[in-house]
Amino acid sequence: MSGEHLIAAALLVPAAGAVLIAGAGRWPNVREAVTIATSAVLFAAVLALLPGVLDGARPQLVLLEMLPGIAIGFRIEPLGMLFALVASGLWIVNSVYSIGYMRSNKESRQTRFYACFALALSATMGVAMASNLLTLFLFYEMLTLSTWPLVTHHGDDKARAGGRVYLGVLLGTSMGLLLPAIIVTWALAGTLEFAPGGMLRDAGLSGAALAGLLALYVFGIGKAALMPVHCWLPAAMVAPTPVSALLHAVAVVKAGVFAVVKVIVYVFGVDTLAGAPAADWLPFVAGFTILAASLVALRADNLKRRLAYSTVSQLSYVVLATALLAPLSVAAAVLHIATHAVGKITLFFAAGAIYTASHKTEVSQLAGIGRQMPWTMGAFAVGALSLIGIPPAAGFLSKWFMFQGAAAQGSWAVFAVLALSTILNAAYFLPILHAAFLRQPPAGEAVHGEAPWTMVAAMMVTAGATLALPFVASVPLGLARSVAGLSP
Amino acid sequence: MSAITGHFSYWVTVFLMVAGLYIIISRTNLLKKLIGLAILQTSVYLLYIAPGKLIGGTAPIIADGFSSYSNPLPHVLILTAIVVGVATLALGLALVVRIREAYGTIEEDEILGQED
Amino acid sequence: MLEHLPALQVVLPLVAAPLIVLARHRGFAWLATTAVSYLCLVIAILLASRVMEGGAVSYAIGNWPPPWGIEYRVDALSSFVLVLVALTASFVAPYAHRSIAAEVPAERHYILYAMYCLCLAGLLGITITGDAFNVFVFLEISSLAMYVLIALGKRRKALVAAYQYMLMGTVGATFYVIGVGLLYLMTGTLNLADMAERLRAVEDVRPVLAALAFITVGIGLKLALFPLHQWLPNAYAYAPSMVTAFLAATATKVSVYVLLRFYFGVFDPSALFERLPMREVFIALSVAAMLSASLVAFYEQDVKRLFAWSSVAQIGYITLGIGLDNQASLTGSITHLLNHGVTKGAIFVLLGAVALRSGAISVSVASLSGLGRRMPLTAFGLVIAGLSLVGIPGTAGFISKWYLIVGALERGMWWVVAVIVGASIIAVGYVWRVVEAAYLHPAQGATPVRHEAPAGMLAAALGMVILCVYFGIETSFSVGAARDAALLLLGGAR
Amino acid sequence: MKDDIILRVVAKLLMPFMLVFALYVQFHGDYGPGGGFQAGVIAAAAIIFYAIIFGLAAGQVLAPDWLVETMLAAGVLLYAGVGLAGIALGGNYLDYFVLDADSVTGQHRGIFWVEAGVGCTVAGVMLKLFYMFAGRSRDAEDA
Repeated sequence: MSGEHLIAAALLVPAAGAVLIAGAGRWPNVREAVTIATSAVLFAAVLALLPGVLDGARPQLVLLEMLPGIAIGFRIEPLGMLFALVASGLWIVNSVYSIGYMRSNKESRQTRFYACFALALSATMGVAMASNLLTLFLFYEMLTLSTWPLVTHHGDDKARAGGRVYLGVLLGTSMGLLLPAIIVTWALAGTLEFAPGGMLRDAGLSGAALAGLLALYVFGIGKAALMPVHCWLPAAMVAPTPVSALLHAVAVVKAGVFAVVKVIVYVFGVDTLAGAPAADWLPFVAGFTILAASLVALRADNLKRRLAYSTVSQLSYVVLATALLAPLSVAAAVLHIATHAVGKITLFFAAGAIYTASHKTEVSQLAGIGRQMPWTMGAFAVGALSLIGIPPAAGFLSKWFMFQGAAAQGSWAVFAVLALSTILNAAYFLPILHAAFLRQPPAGEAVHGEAPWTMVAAMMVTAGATLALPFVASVPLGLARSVAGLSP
Repeated sequence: MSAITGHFSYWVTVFLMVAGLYIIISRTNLLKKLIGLAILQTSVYLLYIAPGKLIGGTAPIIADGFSSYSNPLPHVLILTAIVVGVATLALGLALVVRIREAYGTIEEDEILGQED
Repeated sequence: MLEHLPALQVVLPLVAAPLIVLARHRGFAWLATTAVSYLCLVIAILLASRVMEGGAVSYAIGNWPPPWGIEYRVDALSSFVLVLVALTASFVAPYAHRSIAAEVPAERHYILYAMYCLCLAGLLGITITGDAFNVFVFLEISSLAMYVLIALGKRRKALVAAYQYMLMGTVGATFYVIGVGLLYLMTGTLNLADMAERLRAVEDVRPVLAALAFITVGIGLKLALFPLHQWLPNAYAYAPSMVTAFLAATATKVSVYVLLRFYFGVFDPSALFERLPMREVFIALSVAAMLSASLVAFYEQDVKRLFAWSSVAQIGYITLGIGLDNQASLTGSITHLLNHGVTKGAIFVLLGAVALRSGAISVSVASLSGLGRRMPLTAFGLVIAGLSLVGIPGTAGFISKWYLIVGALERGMWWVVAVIVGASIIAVGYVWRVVEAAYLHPAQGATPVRHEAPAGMLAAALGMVILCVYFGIETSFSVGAARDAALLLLGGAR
Repeated sequence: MKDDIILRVVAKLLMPFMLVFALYVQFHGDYGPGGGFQAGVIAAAAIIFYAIIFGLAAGQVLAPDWLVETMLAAGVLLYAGVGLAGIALGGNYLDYFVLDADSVTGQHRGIFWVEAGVGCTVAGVMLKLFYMFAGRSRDAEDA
């Protein structure tokens, strides 16, 4: 199959899957088989694109013109390849996990859940492969809307409130800031096609104008969860855990930082921004978000909330590293998209498993739980270590490059933020591990054992991936380096 | 000619127009509002017809001995406008009758005060 | 036969109305209405394609050449509006059968269909004619028919709504005809194109200014320009569902067309917007409409009224484009005529289905609870059309908003951009109240039973929903024709 | 008013003259003042006059509701039909010139039929309006 067909397949397979799932709602086994088959086919399609992209091919697909001069078009470049690979790969694992989670918690409306999930993945693929800003925007909004039913899955007052914040912040920022930014770009550059070196390279904007436009973009892409537009992410934690795991640790939030990286690299161009002092403010915002979110995470007792704020802070690593505008740090940012994904999904899987087995949601309830759920907490430990940045877990890899990039740029303030946040990461993760493994469970604790096997298996796969990633780093590293313009 | 006598028909037109509008706005009785509407429409008839008339002009039928004719077009237009006006008035009256049947009153404030 | 298409466009529905009255048969009335609606669509499309290929089409009624006789003239702008009206009609007519059967007593059906045909003829006539007085006649034909249609609503409030609409509409039409009268006195012609030429030579501008004022206020009343919109919410809310759908999609749009015709085709637009404060006036009124009406919609409990208020706001978008007065913004405005027409039509058609199944006299936001279970397709259609109202990319509403923002940026008016997106965000708010009610609130009473709308209604409704998406993705017709029309208006040519 | 002998006699005497006068106005319309509008109103006035004197029911025997509605619709159809005839005979819509070989005769013919349609419709509308308002009894109104 040619690249064109594969791209079409990557977009259509999950969408078609959603339709089939909706049709198979009466037979749960068929429905879930369809989900897993869809995810497998999607991953295969994305994987088939990889060798070509690694060799420097840039397959593309142009559909009809949505506005005169702006087509709905797709083009795969390394950054999108990496993102698509991570999202589609983890979807398989997540589907297996979902089956265990949704069945043991006897969730209602499971058909809607699986269908929307598939739809969200289709939108994610669209974001990853978009060849211009309008296509990116189209699928970005589709992603927001298709995940809303998942966030409000429980349908109670809490879910409604969370859903309102989720939708309000994401649609508000994207329509209020991102859309004007795109239109301004269109007016200035006369094109919306992503171009290496940046489409605004020759627009001749002053530093202040560039800075303003960059602010519109960075805050307009609410999914990147830069403070103060981060509040949708904790609100989204009312969703069932598989949603938090795949969408709010991988697909949705990564679509956000992915878009930020895309905008900085392909819309502005690293050199344009470095030439004018336009992006100087961004590291401060990102650095502040990293530290502030870590501090909030430190105080959060709800496990998912703690993980959510950890995600907020980790996302800002990506933004911070990109904002340094050094090739090495951009590569690190790209790499972090992948490494954080596998680590964080493991953590969410573990949180969901704990909830399913013991119905515990607070950190303070976890004393001694590692004795009952050794596998789960083992996986949790792997994920936590990865996020702190302790080798051999994957997080170490991207953090290492980030430190290197900061040092190479001479940005010692950034260096300090990275160092400080690593300590904070340790401070909010290690007490959990300590409580789980070393403290005594409270007297009279019911025996509940491990979560269902599908969940444990899924966790093992992602934990394994977290540990294995540094050893097979050539693929993500190669993609990341070619985004940053370094030789692979 | 002075501004008043020379534009006599316009003054009447303006008076009718303003009077009609005033009635529509100030009255709460639905029937009186319709009367205002009719007066407003009448002002239009005058606005069109009056300038079409040439003093000394005849009907526009070509005949020996006549050289100045009145413009027939405004008459045709206003005939249409009158028909439209009658239709509007009839419809308005029909509505008022049915409103009276449904609400028992044709005072606007009383009608709006009633719950559904 | 093809050269007579402009006449047939209007005559067909005009002939259908008396035929329906003569036959006095429900089934025949519906069949004739539907057939005529489809035929009108075919004619409109044929005309549009002829205009796209060979430029404007002119037709002399009674073979009296313009400017003496009445000229029917189809150009890029009017063919666009013709397609909009005929398209809406051809979706609403087949849908009407079940909806009307449930909402209007059987012995009045033939009157309703006859009035509907008259209204259609009037709207098409306004659009196609090139004669200022003829516009008035058709305006009144369509309006009178519309008042009757609204008065056929189930609730007694429909009578009051029709009365209020009639009062305001007639004042509007009278003002319009006064304005035309003044122009006629100054130019001695009623043919719009001829009038435009002769106006250039008029020395005394005061009567022309008065004419401008009368026409602006008169048409402003008809199109529900911001402070003149009081009739609209009640009229939309209490009319029969099918009438609301048709009214919302077409009547105000056609009035906007008349305004565009006069502003850009008769008066001198450069004088209008440069020397007179019309730009400021239009932008201020539009902005007020967009913000205030959206907020009212946000707090409204009755769903039909909610979307009626949303219409007032959306008309604000359209007039905003006129006020910004550049090619992008006019393209946005004209595209929005079609896009908003299709979107609102879809919404009210779907609400008609909801009303049919709930059997209730009015549909409140609260009564929508559980709709996602009871009528999944209808509810999903509402979501999509709602998204188009908001202007989410991939739907029709996005396209017009895009052009409006581009237009505002070209004028350097950043605050207008902020208002456009701000109003869209409020729109998210009111649309989402409906969506939340449909999907997240548990149904009242017993467990909901799936009871979808009848297939015929559903097909028409979903057809319009599909159009909402189609015009958001494939824009070669909507934007292409709108851009031609905007060029035509700005080029000074007709 | 049914009981007033003078009214009854005068009404019966006047009726035929009013109707004939209506016809005169109708057919004389293309040469002098007159035409369908006026003729329709006069004809309708005759019936309304009769209905006022002898009661609504008697008037509706003379011109029943269905007839009134038919007149209303048929007049419009006639008008539109003349227009379509213009197309059928190779001219434009409402083109009278082609209605006869001689264009002046054609004009006559066109005007004649159009005025007939107008008269028919106007009479129908007038009667319809009268029936609409007169048909409502006071009791129903006050209920």
